[in-house]
Amino acid sequence: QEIAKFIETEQQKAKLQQAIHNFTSICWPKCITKVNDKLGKDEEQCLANCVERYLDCNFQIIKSLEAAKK
Amino acid sequence: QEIAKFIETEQQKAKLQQAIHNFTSICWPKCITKVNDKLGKDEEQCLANCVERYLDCNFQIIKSLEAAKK
Amino acid sequence: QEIAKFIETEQQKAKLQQAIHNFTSICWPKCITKVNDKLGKDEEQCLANCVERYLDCNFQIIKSLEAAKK
Amino acid sequence: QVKQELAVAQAGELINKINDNCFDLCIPKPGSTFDKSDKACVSKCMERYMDAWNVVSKTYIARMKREQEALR
Amino acid sequence: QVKQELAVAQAGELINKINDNCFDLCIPKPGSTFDKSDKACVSKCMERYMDAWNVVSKTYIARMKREQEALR
Amino acid sequence: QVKQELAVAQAGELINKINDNCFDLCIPKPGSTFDKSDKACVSKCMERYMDAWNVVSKTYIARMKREQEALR
Repeated sequence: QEIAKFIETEQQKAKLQQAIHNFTSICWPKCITKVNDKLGKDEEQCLANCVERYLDCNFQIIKSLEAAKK
Repeated sequence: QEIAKFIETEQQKAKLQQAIHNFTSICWPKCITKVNDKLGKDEEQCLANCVERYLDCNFQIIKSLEAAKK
Repeated sequence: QEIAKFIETEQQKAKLQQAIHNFTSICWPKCITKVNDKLGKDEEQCLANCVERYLDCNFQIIKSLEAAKK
Repeated sequence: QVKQELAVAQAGELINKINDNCFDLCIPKPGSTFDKSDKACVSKCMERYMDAWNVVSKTYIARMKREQEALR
Repeated sequence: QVKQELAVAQAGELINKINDNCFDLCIPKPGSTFDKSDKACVSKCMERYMDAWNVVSKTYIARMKREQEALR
Repeated sequence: QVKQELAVAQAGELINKINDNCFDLCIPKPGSTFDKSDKACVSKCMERYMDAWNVVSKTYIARMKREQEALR
């Protein structure tokens, strides 16, 4: 039981980390075109915007597909 | 037995759908460069050509590899 | 026992082949921009350099992450 | 339940593919808002993607039938 | 051991992603040597990738919380 | 049978990789026919891909040996 719960928590963590890996892969080439000494404010903003807009897109698609099913 | 057959049919359907997902992913960026109100005749033709030519390519490669084995 | 060893060897071979498939996929578009009658000396050198530099990169990243853990 | 899981898996794949392709096409440079025109683009893009899926599906299945008949 | 295996799997994913992205950025045309400037670029790129990972993580988790609260 | 399945899996991977790479190179804009010159290009491209596979294989295996010896 303890072990089952532990494994479940670990799997959720792994899933979350996988999602973050995917977003970083998608947004990195859109926002980082050269390697600087620090992450610039604009690069940081671009990454945050990229995640937010991708999720906006995602939520809209899911809602439309669900509406279409009915 | 009933269940086994049901699962097999579902798996074949899933495989077919996966193939169509893959082709759509490959051909979409080659044929659709902007979002229009309808799928244009030229876009439709491009998608069909893309699938056909990809499969021509595929069949040629498989035949060559099989011929090389003998 | 025999079978277990056989499977293990085959799995190692499959892993090695997978690695080579991945490197060929990564390096091919960097080195081969048109199809010639033979692999040119420069294309061959480019492919070898690509594998070596990718591995240099890989080893450096692994070492840094290990150093950071301590 | 198997059926439902497969259906969910397929829908998940469709959502991911639409998302990846329409995000690139509609929001090439992600800004600080998701405005009406972005939303309209995603909505149209989604319909076009499903149109494209249908064209690909029809072409692929027709070809496979032709190839199978040629083997007989 | 499960934990360790998961941790190893995650590190493997991180290494692969850093490698793919930083190889493209630092070594667009692979030459015959891996010189000091390549090494310095990879080192910086690795740090930037982890910075980016943290920004993405923070943004994603904050958004998910907001969405969950909106559902209540 | 295990061996055969593994061999089939490997050939499948090779076919997919050749197809993806040679399709992009030989048929950048898919037209209504698959003519002689397309066919010739795919045929040559396939041979070049296998040449490239061999160069990569040789380089990778040699490097791994060098690294292993350095660890001793």
